[in-house]
Amino acid sequence: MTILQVAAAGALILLGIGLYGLLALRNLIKVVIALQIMVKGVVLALVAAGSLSGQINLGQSLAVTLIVADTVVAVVGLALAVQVRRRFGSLDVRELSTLRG
Amino acid sequence: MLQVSLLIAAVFCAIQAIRAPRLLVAAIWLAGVSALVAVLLYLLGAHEVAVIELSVGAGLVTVLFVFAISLAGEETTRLPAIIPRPLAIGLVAASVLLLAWMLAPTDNPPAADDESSFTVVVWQERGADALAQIVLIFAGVLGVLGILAEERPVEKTSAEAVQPGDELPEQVGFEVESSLERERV
Amino acid sequence: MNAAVPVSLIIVPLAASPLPYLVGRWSRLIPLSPRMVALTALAVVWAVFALMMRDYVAPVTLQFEVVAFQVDGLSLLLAALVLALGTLAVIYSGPYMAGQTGEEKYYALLLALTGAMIGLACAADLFNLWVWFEAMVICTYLLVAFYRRRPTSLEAGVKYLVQSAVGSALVVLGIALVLAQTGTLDLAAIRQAAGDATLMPAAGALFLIGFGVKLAIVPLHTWLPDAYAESPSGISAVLSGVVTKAGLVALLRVAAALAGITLSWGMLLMAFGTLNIFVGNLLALRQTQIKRLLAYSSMSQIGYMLLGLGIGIYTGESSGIQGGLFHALNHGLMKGLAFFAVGAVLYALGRLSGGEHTLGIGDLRGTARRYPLIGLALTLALLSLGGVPPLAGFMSKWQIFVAGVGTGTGWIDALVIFAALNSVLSLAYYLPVINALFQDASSTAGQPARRLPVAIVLPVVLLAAAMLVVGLWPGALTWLTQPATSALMAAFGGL
Amino acid sequence: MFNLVPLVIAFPVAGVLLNLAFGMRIREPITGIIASVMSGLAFAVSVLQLLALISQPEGAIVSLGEWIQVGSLSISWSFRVDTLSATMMLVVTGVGTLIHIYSIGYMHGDARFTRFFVYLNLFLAAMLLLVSADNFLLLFVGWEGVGLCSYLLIGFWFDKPGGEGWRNSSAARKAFLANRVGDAGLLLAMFAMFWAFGSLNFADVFGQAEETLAVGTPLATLIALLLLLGVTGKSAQIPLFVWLPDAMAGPTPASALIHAATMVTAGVYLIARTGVLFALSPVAQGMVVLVGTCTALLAASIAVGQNDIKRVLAYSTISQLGFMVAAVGMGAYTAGLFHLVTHAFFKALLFMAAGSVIHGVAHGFGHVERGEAFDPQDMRVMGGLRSKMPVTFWTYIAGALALAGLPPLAGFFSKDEILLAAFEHYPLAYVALTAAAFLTAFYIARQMLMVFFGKGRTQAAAHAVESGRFMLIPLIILAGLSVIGGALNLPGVHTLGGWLEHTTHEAEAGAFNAGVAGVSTALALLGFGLAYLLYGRRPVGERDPLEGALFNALRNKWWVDELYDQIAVRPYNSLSRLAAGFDRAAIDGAGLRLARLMTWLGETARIAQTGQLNWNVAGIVGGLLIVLIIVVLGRGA
Repeated sequence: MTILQVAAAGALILLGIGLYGLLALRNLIKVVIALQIMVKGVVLALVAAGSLSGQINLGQSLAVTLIVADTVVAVVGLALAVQVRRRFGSLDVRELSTLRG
Repeated sequence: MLQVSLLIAAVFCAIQAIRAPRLLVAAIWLAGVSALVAVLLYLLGAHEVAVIELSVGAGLVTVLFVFAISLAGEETTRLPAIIPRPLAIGLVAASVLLLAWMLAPTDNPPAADDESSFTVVVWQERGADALAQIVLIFAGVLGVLGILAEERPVEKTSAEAVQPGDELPEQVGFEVESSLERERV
Repeated sequence: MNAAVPVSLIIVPLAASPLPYLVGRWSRLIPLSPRMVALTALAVVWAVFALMMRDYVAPVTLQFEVVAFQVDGLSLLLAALVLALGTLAVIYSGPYMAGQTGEEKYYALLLALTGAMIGLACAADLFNLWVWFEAMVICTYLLVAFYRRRPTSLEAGVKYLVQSAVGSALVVLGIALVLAQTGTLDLAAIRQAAGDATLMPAAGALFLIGFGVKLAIVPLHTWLPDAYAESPSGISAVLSGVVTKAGLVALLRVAAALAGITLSWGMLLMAFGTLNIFVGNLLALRQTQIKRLLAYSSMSQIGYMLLGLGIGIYTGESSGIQGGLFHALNHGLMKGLAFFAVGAVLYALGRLSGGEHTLGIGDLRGTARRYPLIGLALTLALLSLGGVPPLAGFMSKWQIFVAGVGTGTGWIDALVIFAALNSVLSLAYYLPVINALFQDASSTAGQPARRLPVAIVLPVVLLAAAMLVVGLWPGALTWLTQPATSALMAAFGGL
Repeated sequence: MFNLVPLVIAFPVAGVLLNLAFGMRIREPITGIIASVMSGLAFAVSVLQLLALISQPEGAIVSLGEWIQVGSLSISWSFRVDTLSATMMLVVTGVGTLIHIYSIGYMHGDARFTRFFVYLNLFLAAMLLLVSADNFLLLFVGWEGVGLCSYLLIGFWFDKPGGEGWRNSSAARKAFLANRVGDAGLLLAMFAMFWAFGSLNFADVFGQAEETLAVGTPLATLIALLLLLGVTGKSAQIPLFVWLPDAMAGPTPASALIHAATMVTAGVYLIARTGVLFALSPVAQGMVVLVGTCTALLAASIAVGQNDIKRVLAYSTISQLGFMVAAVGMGAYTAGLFHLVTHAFFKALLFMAAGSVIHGVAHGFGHVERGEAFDPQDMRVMGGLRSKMPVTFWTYIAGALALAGLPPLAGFFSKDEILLAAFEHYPLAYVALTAAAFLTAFYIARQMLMVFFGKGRTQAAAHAVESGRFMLIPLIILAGLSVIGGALNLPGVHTLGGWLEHTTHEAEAGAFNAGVAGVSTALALLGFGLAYLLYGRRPVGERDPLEGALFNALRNKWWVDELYDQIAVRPYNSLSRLAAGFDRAAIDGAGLRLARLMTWLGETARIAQTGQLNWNVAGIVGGLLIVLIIVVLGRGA
């Protein structure tokens, strides 16, 4: 396998694991972890795409932006988790389902 | 071979991060994923991003997780999944496999690398992205501050912000509630 | 056109966005109210916008190194809507948010949100488009969860954050595929290169789903009622009136770039549009909380926009596209008006002090009597949403239907008839609300009726007047929809 | 002169604005007077149009400018003055003005006096837009507008205590929804027309229809049937008539104006206006006649068994609308519109007189007793009002005789023209309509006898007082019109026919047929006599003599009763019951079932909205999967 194929496979697998985590996990902090895993896959895909098109530095540039954005999302998500823990006394996503229907 | 084993290791770490019952442990597995992905990135030729991924993804983010876990408290109980597991796995696997199948034809060799330098691309060619990124960071910082903010004391309820012809909202309830809040935390 | 003008349209609100925050933090040192600072900044932006409209003749492309910006009709349409609703929201929020902790952050983020959306409107580079999109989304996280002491508000914020994040990750994956395939990120260049692409259909699907989260396309819509119902009313108005439209514009831009591939955008949009119309109506049918009801009705209205745009893209006729865009503008007016008016009732009932509380339909009783203006405005907004002529909502739906019937294709006719029947169905949930408005028995006996400040009444009156004018003279908005339509037609290559 | 026609709409709109702007500050009668004056000015403008048309009968189209310009669709604010629209304008503004004046007295002391007049003026504006529009979209705007005003006015007393307010607002909703079903028909008809002819202007549509479509083309039938659906909603025909009886929950002047004289006739106007399209489809014309005839007969039979004074009139209105619809379906436009005009006179009169009765009885009730439940609209509590309310009585008699079709009152001439047209072309319809005419005479005589004759059956009736001047003057004027209204289109002269001919192009003017007239007059007299036998000779108690007849009079030597019971009453009663049951089970039932289905679907959809984050994300993944599958399939294809 070439490194590109490995990266593409890795991207999809990590994306899948992250998505599965979002479906299966009930702890809010772990939901944020699953999001992170998903985005790691996308970072790999971006860089691989840059490499494939012969513009590795372009790929890198995009990846940096993505990492920054994702970190910001993670931070806000964690802050929300902390508040949720304060208000609900639990991080369980199931508790967070008063709004329905 | 090295690449494949790196990939397998990253996937293993990711699965562990999902499976680990303790949050702290999960965060550390996540750092592992991040580090291994950084190595893969390096092998792809993305040296600068590898460094950033290592420092931000494996470093900063892990610190943030540890910080958040210490604030929110550790919950180790394993909660049964809400969605039946076969359904969840089926949905995800089907989507990913379909994507993979659509991606399959791409095995053309990488084009020759261009001559541009990383810094030039980031700071000059794609300067517009950097501008938007500043907004993004600014919004994120304000967001975290806003979400985590404690209530300010009563006398600072900004009399200047109250419009003429408008009554002062009750603040008493606030104060009691927020002091209770502090006790609980 | 001088390049400085469109650039400052983006830069000014962004550069000014820290000011309200700083002014608020240092209120001892600087005796200014954050809201006034934000309003001043917006006034400057308005001036720039007017300048730009004056000089606008044809689409302009600006190149910043490799990243392209394009000012065309679609950008102007979104920018106008953003500015209008953003400004009204800032005016409105003065009394509404008074005394809330974090007021200064609220205005700072609102300003940044405005700038980010205008940036999105002008972006002509795929990745740049996404960055603006992401910036816009992050700006709204705090705004949605603003009443963070209310558990439900936090809940809405969490769902909003996670679902948005998933959507945006999918979009970036799509971008990676496009980059791998074409080696470029410039939308125009992608369009040239997209000919015999193999990865493009997958990318198209990812874009549709990724931006579709913000658009609340049916299986992805689940965050929407929570976020709209739990955020402060000014923000509900902005979310529903503009942020969804920004998602729509982003989707249209990438769809246009990928127009050459086998994926039939027109059919997909029509299918999802019809689904949205129906499911949104069904979900709204049994709601008892007015803001939730309005949220679901937004879903169905988005469906009409998608239907119109889909018809236009499928047939290559301008009338469907124009109808869809016209409906987008109208929906901004109507839904903004509806949320502002409902917020005014909340304000009047004095329910804001501990953060916004839910408002049942029964709580609206007596509104028309105590606050005739608000009652009338809300009635007009709801009737217009329900498509009762000659209000604005009818005019744009009508254009969409006419465009559909004009195609003379059997199944499109069937879709149009279905959509028209749904328009009738929608009255089944709007009418009880109107009925409640005009009932006399006030559910809040003993509550002193609060006088509504001018800052709350003014946006309501302005929007209601605008809606009436548009209904009687739909040509009033042609200066926005016409260039936007031709921009889209050009982008789709006059399919 | 024709250029003034926009004013006819502008005046009522001005009234709305004036009363909205200053209604808070000025006192009770003033707002009503403003509204009445505006309505009167609109009438004056209509008269000017009439004068202008006399010298230039082909009329004119007045355009104020472009409204909508989308692709090939161009719609302008243009109004059409021709003999047809001018006739409608005169009726709407003329009767409307009288009802405005009446309302000043009727709504005296109501907490929402001003609002009532705002609604009335708004209604006038919408109705006038409907009749003067020169394209279907503008017509549709007016069509919806009158529906909205009707909704607002039916539910006007939504806050009455004791559940009544709730009933009122449900009646309003029912009316609005039934109307919306009809509106959907009209909307679809408009789509079909635009699709077929590429335009919505009357001139373009009718011109192209005549040129491009052959008689009996499916497209023409489809359009005509969709239009008919719209008509059944607005004009309360089978199967959508169920809303009109409930609509009586509104204030009586609103019932008189909207649910008797003007709005409900919009359907008749629509068929007359689109006569070209109907002429292209014999099937649709047959349907129209069938619907109209059945409605006329069914509603008349139901009216026999009602005890609420306004409900009798409501069913009577439905029945008379059936006459008109049947007439225009036969292509007898002049007859249909002639009956529309005379019906506007005498039915508005009957409603307003009924309002006066209700007013008087309620007043009498206020005088004597309090506490117990009392319905001032129930005819069983009335009786003997002849002497208490003389003016109301005499005007009522005029209206009732006109409705029954006794010569030489207005109703006689107009109804006979319809019967004549039926006699010549549709024998079955002729029989059914004649039967309906007989029933009409019977139920209106029953009503008169129960309300005005005999002795007062309650203290309230005994203490009833005559109404005030504002209410009586319009009654007297309308009574005069009901008596002499037939002069509009006297046999042999055919003023109205010649007048309308310029627009409807109806060639044939029916000759007077003494046989038809004689039969209907004889039957009307027979109906009166029968009613007198049953209700006039003895005081009417709690039990209706028709019911009593079932049990007591059967073995009586009075064979007329017996015969009547066997061949008439029982079938009537069961027919009425059947009709009511059919109404409830099939019509309401179908609507209800649809509503239940929707509700159930809504509830099911809500279950899918679990509010749980995991499921929400599952929705995203599921959506992605679906789109990917679509894309893959699309690529394969």
